[in-house]
Amino acid sequence: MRGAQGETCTAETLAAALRAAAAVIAEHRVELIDLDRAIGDADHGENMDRGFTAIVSALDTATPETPAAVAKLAATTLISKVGGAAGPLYGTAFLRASAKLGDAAEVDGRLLVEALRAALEGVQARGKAVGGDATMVDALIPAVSAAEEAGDAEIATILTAAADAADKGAESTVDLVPRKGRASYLGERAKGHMDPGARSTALLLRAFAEAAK
Amino acid sequence: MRGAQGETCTAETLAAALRAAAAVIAEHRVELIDLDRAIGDADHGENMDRGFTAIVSALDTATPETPAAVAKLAATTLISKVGGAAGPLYGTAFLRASAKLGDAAEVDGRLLVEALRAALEGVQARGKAVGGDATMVDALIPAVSAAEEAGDAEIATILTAAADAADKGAESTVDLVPRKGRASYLGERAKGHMDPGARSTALLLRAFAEAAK
Amino acid sequence: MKKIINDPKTVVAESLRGLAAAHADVLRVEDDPAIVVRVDAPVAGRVAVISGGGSGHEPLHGGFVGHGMLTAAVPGAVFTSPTPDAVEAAVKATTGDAGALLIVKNYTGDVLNFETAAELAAAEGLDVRSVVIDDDVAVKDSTYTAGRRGVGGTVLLEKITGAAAERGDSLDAVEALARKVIGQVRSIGAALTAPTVPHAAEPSFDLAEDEIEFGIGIHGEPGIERTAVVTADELVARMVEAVVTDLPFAEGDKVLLFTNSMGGTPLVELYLAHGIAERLLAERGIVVERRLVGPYITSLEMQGMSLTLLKLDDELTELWDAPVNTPALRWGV
Amino acid sequence: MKKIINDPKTVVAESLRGLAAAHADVLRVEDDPAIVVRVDAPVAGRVAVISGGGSGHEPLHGGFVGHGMLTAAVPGAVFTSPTPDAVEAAVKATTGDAGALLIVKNYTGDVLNFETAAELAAAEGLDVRSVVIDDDVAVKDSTYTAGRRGVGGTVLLEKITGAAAERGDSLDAVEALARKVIGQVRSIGAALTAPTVPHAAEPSFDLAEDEIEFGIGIHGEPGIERTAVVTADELVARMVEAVVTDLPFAEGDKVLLFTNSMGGTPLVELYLAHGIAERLLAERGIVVERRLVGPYITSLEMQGMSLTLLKLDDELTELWDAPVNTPALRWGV
Ligand SMILES: Nc1ncnc2c1ncn2[C@@H]1O[C@H](COP(=O)(O)OP(=O)(O)O)[C@@H](O)[C@H]1O
Ligand SMILES: Nc1ncnc2c1ncn2[C@@H]1O[C@H](COP(=O)(O)OP(=O)(O)O)[C@@H](O)[C@H]1O
Ligand SMILES: [Mg+2]
Ligand SMILES: [Mg+2]
Ligand SMILES: [Mg+2]
Ligand SMILES: [Mg+2]
Repeated sequence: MRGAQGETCTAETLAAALRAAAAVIAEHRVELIDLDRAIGDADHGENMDRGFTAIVSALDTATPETPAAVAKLAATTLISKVGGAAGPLYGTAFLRASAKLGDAAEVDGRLLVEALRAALEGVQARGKAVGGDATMVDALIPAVSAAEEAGDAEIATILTAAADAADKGAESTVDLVPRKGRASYLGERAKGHMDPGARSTALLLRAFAEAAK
Repeated sequence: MRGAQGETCTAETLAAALRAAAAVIAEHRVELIDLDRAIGDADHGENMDRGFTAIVSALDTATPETPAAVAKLAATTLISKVGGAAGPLYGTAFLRASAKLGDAAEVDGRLLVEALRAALEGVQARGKAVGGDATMVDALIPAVSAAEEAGDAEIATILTAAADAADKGAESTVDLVPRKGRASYLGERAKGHMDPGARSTALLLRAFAEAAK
Repeated sequence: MKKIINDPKTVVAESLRGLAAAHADVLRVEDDPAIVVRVDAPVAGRVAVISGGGSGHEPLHGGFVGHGMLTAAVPGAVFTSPTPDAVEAAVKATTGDAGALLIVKNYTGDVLNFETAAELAAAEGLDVRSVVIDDDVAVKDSTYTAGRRGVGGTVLLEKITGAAAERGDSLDAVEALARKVIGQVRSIGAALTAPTVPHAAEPSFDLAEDEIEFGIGIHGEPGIERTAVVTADELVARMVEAVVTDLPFAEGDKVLLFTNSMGGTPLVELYLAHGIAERLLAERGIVVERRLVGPYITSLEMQGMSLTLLKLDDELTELWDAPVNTPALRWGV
Repeated sequence: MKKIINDPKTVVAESLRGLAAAHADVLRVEDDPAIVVRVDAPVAGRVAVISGGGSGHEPLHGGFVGHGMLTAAVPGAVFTSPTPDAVEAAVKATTGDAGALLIVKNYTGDVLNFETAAELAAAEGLDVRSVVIDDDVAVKDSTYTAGRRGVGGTVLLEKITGAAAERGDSLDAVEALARKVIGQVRSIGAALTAPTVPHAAEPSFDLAEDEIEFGIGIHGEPGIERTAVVTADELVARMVEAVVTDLPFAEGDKVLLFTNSMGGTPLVELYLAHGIAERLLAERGIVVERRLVGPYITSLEMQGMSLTLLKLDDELTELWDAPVNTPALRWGV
């Protein structure tokens, strides 16, 4: 997400980051399906792949002019193409982030961190999950905290810190007894499995971090 | 089927032979199911076992006084308890044999051979199968011929000759392309498999032969 | 193979108990020998339409007992045709002066057992006729063989003759109608998996993950050909070709298209296949005027499907549309 | 796992084409977003009853569209709830002044997507209410969790609310009725095998030949407990116990008993299980007044069954008996 000056993110760099994320999701499609098969309904990889493939198509035909407009395009595409739990939750995340970005043509690290915080709040507002429920929220909470701690750093640094924390957060879901989403039906039996949405959150943040380098 | 004099068959010895046959069929139930599974509908062993178990029950409660009456009890039991192709065909075999036996209290070798011939004719009249169609008829035809050739011998000798020939006849069905029964639907694909009804005919004749020793 | 049963030997009897409990308004089950009979049978002045065969093909036949379809059904053991005394009991329970038509699927066992029953009933002075349905184009017909199997066409035959009997047609008329239907109905089946009969430990045949059986029957017999898995488009095209060219069905023909699940095929796949068949028939100029889609003649849990085409005319269409009230087919009432 | 499909990505769209072709007298399918709509919708002066969810549960929901039941169904991808714009399209296609009731099965995805759709529709001035059904007793309810799943009770809810809408009840009345049904319906499921979603290479869970999953949902999620294979008597007894004690249902209660196949279970087994359930309920003095037996809410080719009990009163019985004309449920018309 390196901007012209290497320190901000533009509509173009955000779009490029989303394309990179789509490639990563496609690559991990089967892994996400397998994670969801173990404790859910075996569709998370398919859902995410359908959504991000649709984002790429949308970016091929539209050229949103601000980072907020790019995020909004991602949001509406996810909401209208994904379905399931992941569609509305990730859709809301991008929608809230977009709102936070306003009409800035370039987004600096500080605004980016605020947008990440807004995304997390959106997911929690819609899904009512708190930390420890074994959902994507368990990847997002530490990611946003780490991003906030990274503070005024370069965007790549901020996102790398977030991705690292998200990885650990996703890892932490392995030992949890899920209380939200499909895995909650399994109770204790879900222990020992990573939450697929936490994993996809970590994958997305890593893709964004790599794109920003 | 050794009679009092060791050379004729009575109601009692025929009943004993049927009980022995029931034990043999029960023992080979799974084998017959497996043969039928390969080229048919996987029920021949179950059908035969149900039928012969019912014959044993019938013999437990009734005491038919002539060999013909015993054969008739077997016939009606098979017809009313087995169903499928095997029920009417074996039922007819015993019915025709019973008719041939008349009201004789003791059956000698010569009459037994005539009864076997009548049984074969009954099966062919009902099922319209000829030799080479890959059915029980391919065990029965050589068995009856061998019995006829054994002529005036002891009953055990006659039946052993018939059983030996039936074994070979059953074996011969392995290389045939079936034209009757369920296996005919498979055409060439049925080659390489023994016909389950031919096998059960050979088993029955062997059980009778052993009982007569 | 796991099953929801207590004991392989009591599966049919126990299942009939559930059928009777579920549909007491339409049918009753009599025991020993077990038969399924229309609740209001015998129906005075009406031909009794009776069918039966091995169990494991449900809803065939018991699920088709009721107003406007079968008067009685005779369930044998799983995949084993019923015995003559059971068929005779069904005839006696339902047959009056109007007589009875026995619908027999062409299998050696069914033909022999129903034949004997018909003789027994005739000896008691009842007017009983039999028709043998053999609509499966997978098997090449010949006088030297057991001939074609009776499969999907049986469902349509039972509905149409049942409707004729219900409106009061004579036995002669119902029999003639049955022969007409048999003359213009054709089917073909394909399997993705094999069924497992309750008394057997293993599936009736083994199919690899990339194989299907083409031209199967309804008893777990292997088909006429084992081929690689193909797309739904290819599979249905092959099935349509086999059925259409057999009768043959010609451009302009009006037909009933029956897309049947062998039991274990999800409805989402069955409708997908049905849609393809509709398109292919339209391309050939064959006009689908009526359709039936669902699991109506099955082979336990077998995954797969069959296609049946019946050439329609005004009479057959009217009889197909006539009211029917059975557990498995119900309309117009 | 073999399937009769062309491409996992087009399964639902192609299947809907077959559904539309097979039942053009009852429903129509609109594309992009895909929805299934009663052929005569919008019906003036009648509340629209709309449901939907992931595909793979057929006949639910598309097979219940028609006179006296659903006004529209919104099919998502296999096991994936539909998106808000598809739900909104269904609302717009069917909803007039009388308003619409959305029947939502309690899954996070369904709740979120339908919620958004309801907001969008309300913003357009339409009177849209939602009810969430959560009848699965396998999941212990709690405000801190996703809560109970919506399963078999959904079928009964759709029939009863559809009948109320058909007779002209107001949206307030239909909504209140829906809440009443939800309050007195309970279900439990068990699986012998797992389904395989078309886009996945493997079954959703692995079960050994001697294991079953107790307390499963309809999406191939594992159940609450893996146990050894038991007899049908034991399995059904456990299921009846779980359902009866939850509400609880008491001696003298009149109920509708719904014995449902998860898709791949042969009817001969399902009726056997139904017979056992009837007997066990009779032993408890619970009076089975109505029953439904068959594959009505499935999980692709999964073998297994669910039991649903709905406490009846005169109003519910009358609405259950009211005429219905859909692909999968039809009587009285
Ligand atoms: N209430 C919730 N709050 C936050 N995240 C949730 C919630 N429910 C589910 N999720 C996330 O959604 C993921 C599942 O997404 P997906 O499989 O696409 O949808 P579905 O569960 O509808 O099949 C879970 O792994 C979890 O991370
Ligand atoms: N037309 C026939 N003539 C003689 N024997 C026959 C004929 N048809 C079938 N059979 C015999 O019956 C056997 C099958 O019996 P069984 O499996 O009990 O009945 P079904 O074929 O009805 O399942 C075959 O193996 C064959 O030997
Ligand atoms: Mg999922
Ligand atoms: Mg057999
Ligand atoms: Mg058989
Ligand atoms: Mg899902």
